Amino acid sequence: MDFSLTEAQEKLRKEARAFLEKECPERLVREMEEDDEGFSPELWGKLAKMGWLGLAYPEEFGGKGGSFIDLAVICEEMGRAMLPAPYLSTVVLCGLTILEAGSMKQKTELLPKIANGERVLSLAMTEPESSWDGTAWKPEGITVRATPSGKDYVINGTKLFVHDAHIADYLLCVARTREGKKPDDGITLFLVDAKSPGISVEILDTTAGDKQSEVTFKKVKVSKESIIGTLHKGWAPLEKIIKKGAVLLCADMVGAGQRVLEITVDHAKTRVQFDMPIGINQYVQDHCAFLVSEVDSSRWLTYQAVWKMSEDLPCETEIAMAKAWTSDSHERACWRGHQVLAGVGYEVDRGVLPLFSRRGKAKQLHLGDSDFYLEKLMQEIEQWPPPEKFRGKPLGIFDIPRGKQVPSWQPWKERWEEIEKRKKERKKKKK
Amino acid sequence: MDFSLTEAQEKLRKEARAFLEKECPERLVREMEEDDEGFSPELWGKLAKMGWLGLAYPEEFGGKGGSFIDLAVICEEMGRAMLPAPYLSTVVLCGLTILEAGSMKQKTELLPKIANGERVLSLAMTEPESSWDGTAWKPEGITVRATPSGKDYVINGTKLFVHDAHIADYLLCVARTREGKKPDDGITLFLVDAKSPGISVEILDTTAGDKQSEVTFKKVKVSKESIIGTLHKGWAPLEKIIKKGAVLLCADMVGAGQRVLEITVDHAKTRVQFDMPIGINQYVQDHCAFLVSEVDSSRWLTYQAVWKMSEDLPCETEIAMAKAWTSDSHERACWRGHQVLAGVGYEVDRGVLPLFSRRGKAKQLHLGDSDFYLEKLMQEIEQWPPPEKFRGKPLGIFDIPRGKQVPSWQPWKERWEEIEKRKKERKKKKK
Amino acid sequence: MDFGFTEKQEKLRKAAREFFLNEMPEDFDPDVETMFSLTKEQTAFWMKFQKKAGKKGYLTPGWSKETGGLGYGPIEQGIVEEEWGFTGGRWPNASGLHIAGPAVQVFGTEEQKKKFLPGIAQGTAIWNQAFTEPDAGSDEANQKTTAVLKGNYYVLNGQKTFITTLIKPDYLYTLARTAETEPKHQGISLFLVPADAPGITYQAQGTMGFGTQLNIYYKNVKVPKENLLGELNRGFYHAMAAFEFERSGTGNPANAKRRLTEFIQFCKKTKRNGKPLIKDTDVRKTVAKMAIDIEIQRLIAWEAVWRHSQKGQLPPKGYDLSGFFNKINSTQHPETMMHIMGLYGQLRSGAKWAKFAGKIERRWQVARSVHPAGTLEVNKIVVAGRGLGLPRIPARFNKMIAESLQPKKK
Amino acid sequence: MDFGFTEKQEKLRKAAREFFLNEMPEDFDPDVETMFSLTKEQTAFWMKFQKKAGKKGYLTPGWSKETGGLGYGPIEQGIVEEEWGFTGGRWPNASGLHIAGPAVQVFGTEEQKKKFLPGIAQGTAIWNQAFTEPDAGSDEANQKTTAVLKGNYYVLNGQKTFITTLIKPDYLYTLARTAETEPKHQGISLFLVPADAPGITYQAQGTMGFGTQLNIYYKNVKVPKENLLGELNRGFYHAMAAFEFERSGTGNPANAKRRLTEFIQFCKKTKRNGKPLIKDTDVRKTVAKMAIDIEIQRLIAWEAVWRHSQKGQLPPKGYDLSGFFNKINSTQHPETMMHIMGLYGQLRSGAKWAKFAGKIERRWQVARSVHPAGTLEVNKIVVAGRGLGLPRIPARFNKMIAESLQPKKK
Repeated sequence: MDFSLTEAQEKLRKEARAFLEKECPERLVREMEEDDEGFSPELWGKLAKMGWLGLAYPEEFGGKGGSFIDLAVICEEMGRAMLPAPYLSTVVLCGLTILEAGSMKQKTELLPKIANGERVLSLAMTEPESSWDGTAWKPEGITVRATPSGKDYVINGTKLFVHDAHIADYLLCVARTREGKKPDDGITLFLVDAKSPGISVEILDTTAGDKQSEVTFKKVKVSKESIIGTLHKGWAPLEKIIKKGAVLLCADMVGAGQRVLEITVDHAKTRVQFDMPIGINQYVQDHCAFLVSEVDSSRWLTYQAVWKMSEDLPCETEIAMAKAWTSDSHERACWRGHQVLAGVGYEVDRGVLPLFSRRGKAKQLHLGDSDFYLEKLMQEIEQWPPPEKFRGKPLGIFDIPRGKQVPSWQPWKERWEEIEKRKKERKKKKK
Repeated sequence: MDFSLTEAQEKLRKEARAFLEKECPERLVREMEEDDEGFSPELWGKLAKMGWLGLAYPEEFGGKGGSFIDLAVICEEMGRAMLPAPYLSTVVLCGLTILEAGSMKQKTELLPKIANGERVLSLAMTEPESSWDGTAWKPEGITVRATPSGKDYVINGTKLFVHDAHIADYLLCVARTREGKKPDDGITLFLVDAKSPGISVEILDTTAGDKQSEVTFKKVKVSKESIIGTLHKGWAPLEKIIKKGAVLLCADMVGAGQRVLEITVDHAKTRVQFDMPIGINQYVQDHCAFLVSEVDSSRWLTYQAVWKMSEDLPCETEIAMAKAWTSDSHERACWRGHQVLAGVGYEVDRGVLPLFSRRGKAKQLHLGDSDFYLEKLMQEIEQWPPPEKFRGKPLGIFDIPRGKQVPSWQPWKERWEEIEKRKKERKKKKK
Repeated sequence: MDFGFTEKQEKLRKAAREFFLNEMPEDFDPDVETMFSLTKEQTAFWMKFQKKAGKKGYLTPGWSKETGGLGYGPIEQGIVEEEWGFTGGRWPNASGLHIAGPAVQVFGTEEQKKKFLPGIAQGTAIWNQAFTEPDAGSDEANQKTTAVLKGNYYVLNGQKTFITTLIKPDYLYTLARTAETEPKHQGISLFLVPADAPGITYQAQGTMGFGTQLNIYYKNVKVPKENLLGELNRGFYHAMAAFEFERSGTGNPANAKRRLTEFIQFCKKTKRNGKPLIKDTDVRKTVAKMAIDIEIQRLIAWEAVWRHSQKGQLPPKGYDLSGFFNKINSTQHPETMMHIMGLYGQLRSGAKWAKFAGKIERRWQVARSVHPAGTLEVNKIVVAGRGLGLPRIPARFNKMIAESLQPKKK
Repeated sequence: MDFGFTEKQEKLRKAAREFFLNEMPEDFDPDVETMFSLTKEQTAFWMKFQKKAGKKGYLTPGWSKETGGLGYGPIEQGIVEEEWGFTGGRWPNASGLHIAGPAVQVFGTEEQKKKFLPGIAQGTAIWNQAFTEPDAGSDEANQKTTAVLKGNYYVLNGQKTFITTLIKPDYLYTLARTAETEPKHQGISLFLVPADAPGITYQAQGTMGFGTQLNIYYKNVKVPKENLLGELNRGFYHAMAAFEFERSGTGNPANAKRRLTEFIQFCKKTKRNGKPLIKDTDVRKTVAKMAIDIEIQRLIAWEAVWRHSQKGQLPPKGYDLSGFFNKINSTQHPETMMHIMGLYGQLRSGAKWAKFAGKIERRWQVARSVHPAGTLEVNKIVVAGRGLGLPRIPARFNKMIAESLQPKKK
């Protein structure tokens, strides 16, 4: 049992925080939300220089060989700073999938370019029909077809809620190449040049202003070489990385939640009304105490999943718990913040809380919402075995009908006798 | 619009309260909970003398010809006093069904005896299979068979959660006499002498200690004359009375909730901790404010349903809202009380709150819980028509894409222009 | 007991509804339209519309005929407000109709009534309430804006903030300090300030859900002496009394009901996994629960209206839960609806692929802060204190307590 | 970061589990058995069992070997408590193990340690905490019980209430006033009182869910001088410090997990409308949510244990949320489970037709008041104050404020 980070991890966290406080102030976040592209190539370059883009890739692919915990530490700080960058899309969802399933050639070609900031990638997965609920993140939701045509494949269909597609160099398109017996059979991952003819990208106007797009594939030709992993067998590696992404998104929300907590408590201490800091009010304390409980609970659920992943231990349950809880918990945390900050937290030109709230909504839904993970979790826990039976000799002293269990000790017995007496008296009276 | 009672109704309420405060003190309630029978024939006789047992029956049947509102007023006071008596079973669920569907002979014979306290009746409706959920109160839940046998019928099967069966002279048994096309076709109401051979009654140990029983019918013979209403067509009158019962149960919970509120506020004002009445704490005020909101909301939903019923207006929606809400709201109200009373409210030998909590649980479930009525409600409101369309000439000035909506007034325009300027500058910079 | 309306009242309801339905343009959708920072054309429409309603008497049906109303009682006023609420529209002069107007009625001089009430009743004038200051939020008595009498004028200096308006105001209904007193409440006065008086500047700030609010700066603003409303230094008490009028809103639940009714239609028409949304057990329960919440809000609002109509003949109740339920419902319902919509929930109105016209997203943002007339906490304090008689720490201890906290900070 | 245990720790866990499984009678069901007001046979079983566990060192694995423990650290202690919690059993001497014992360890004299600790570690003695009084609930410093020194004895007079015990106690760990001081905390002392001392009388009162609690009356009870624990007049502070040990319970979430695991089995086996309960969407969501709640409680408890094991090497955190989550979960889960059971929910254990052995009903009743070690509100105040540094009204103002409220009552 050890709930702390190592010294090296703590150092990484400190560096990250210092860097982000300088390079990613609130002003930038606000500007990027209101911006048409919402992306600062300059900042992206700096992230590359910091080594963050290749943090978790092996050194042979231009990475730093960091651990999954390192990645989580960075993501938590990014969440705290609300870094507006296609980090999750490029580095995690696409990059790690390539690392997981790509050929040596693909890895050697692409990963270093991701690591040095030359390429932005985007995962084109979710579709209109499935966007209503958890199906978006299940193989059942994949209906965009890629049909063989000579040496190539032709992709047709529409992907929705594709994060960062508008600035992507490549789209990692999850397509159906055959109808298998099971939904996850027949899914193939194509790495598509985003400038290929037939692709159109239209940014959707979302709560968070975080640039999710509709991506339409109209007879888009892709070569067989662009397949990441095995034909028809793309689901397994993709699912693995989506889980990683989900847990890192939790880390992001933990960082964001911690910052919301700090802002809220600071306001409670410094805002004076009725001559006193408002934090003296139990109403305000109530909000703050619940806020702490939201952030702490999310943190430990997330860290546990992160640790298990980094140790390669089975952790379906822990992942599902982390994302199912943190998604909604973070929204509740922001809501508590709003209750304390009131008008001040509602104002968008200077206020920072609206940014957290709105981005929290996007994170809540991205890579699966609470309903999706609660169902996943249930599939795990319905297999829990019953508690082991006690093996001691049966004594026959426990299962005695109430009223016949004469208590042993005097004060108990007195009370019991009195009740029995009253009962008898009433019975007598009735007769 | 008139939210008040008439003078006569207020008088009735005052009389009821005075009577119950005298005749039904907390001590009695506690004793009856712990008692094997939980019934005071003496008190029942007094209720008859007060005219309550025949309150809503026409004078020709020994009643007082009171209105449904009168009945609700009495029930509210009974709830406040937690009157341990088979009132709902005898007077409402059975008595009103007889009044609704019985023959003149049945009415003339039975209703005066109910009104003068000579007969206790009990509705034997719910069954083991259906007791899991709302089916208990639906025709689908009725499977106990009554098969014709010469001039008689023979009833076989088990009824569960039958209130007051152990002291009943008659059981109103809801039985299936044929499998109709619809579940409600083929249900017949039999008035069965509770002492008939083949009937066995076993009291179940429940949360409220309120004497609900398992009633087993083993080849119980009943004559055709004992049918209330029409053969196979018993569901319609029964359903009508169950609705009345549900609304009166709501009135009961409103009375109980009001008393819980008073107990709680009184405790908040008089209990001193840290030298001050605990009600000075916002935590306590929070509980009290929510408690008021629970009681008031239940009250008006209930009164509205009561009024509509008494006016014979269509009110499926209002009934469903009242019971769906009040059932759970009353439980929440009690819970708030427990939070304020803490240890004091947990103690059963003198405390009164446990009595309210436990009986609240029984009322929550009796005659349909919130799930059951939410579904009923939904069946009503999914038929709500859409709001009428506006008919004014279309102006084409509303549906303008954001960013192109130039605000008219200077301060708004300035802000808007500034944002646009920033966007442009960033664009330029990128190029 | 009577939860219905008289025939005459039903006739009024029908007439008002017909008027609103006929006059509102068919391409207007209350939940989609920006409603703040209006364009020139939108401003013109709303002003014209408000004037039309004024002519019919639907702005102030409860005011006497002399003051431009229809001479009805609170019930009838509630009926018209309910019908208006159901359209989802907002009167540009809401502050004037519900706050400033009633205050002038009660505390105004004959001259003030003559001067200010007709414009409100006829819908030609726009009023804004300008109370809140950076340091006077829930602690409204902490007014830093000062008003100093110089000759025939009061000279105002200070800043107001979080002022909501749909249209450039004509008048500001404002609080300012006219004496340094302890307790602070006793040195505040109410002023009716022409909004274009020299020295007033306005600055817009954005709020969640694409709204805007105003900062208002008073710099040596000269307000004629006769624009003091009510007694000098009694302004805080006047204002609190006038708030009573704001609270009994039958419009809010009607507005919520419109939205739920539309949402039900949406759930009937929209399929998810091949099944209409409305067939989903979760959706059914959720929608039914919201319907109850709204019905409660409606009943509580009507109870307040009815009490108001019985004034003096009823024991005082001390609390009104309409604000309480309004805040709870308007915070939770958008959340609940948004959850049903999955990824689509985050699409804003106007966005491609937006479902249900993005209405819920907008409400969700607005719901991040539902604080008009104070937070939910303020409502609870009123219920607990005024309603239930629970004790409260007297304000005079606050400074003492605050000072005692200081050394710890060292 | 490491959320796992060492091999040695896992071995200890397994040994403890095996011991508990082997020794608990197969016909014992922790949620069904009365657990209070035990019969003679039940009392005998529990005492015997506790002694057996004591012999193995499982009562106090974290105590040094000299004091009868196994000399382990807090983590190992947490492991054994977790395994014990998972059985659902309760140590008759819970107060001694978690409160009185640690307090004697820290504040006791050598003589006291020698005299009192072995009985606790060996499971032969039963202790009860007797702090709460009719007027000292959340305000624990408001002790009215007095202890006056007369020669070699303190003479105690007063009443204690809401004392929970499974078995007749041998010792009472009690607070009493030894000086009239302002603030009140500074005149209170801790005593270790033989439970059969002349002048002590016990009275049982019933609590919800068929429990009982005790009223204890001290009438001129002579307690030897050497039974004062710690410094005179510092008892309140000692007691608060000792509470820290009570809070980091890994047993509670384990206990909750046992119940949920059983409930899942029940939902798999039980059909409703022909379909297993577990296939119901509502049930699935509900159960999954409860599993998360319990996991959170587990992690929070372990964080506290881990912090404890790192004592001095970590910055103080100021709060521990285990009590917070424990109270929320143990209140809400029975409610939620009961809802699933329809009409059957109200059947008590032992009742004919009772489903799931009526376990939920019992928990539901107990949950009406989950106040050991203070209400949820007290937890929140601690988190807000000690944890987040939010200000609090200093206690010395309370009397002043209380007096100022008086005139209004006239």
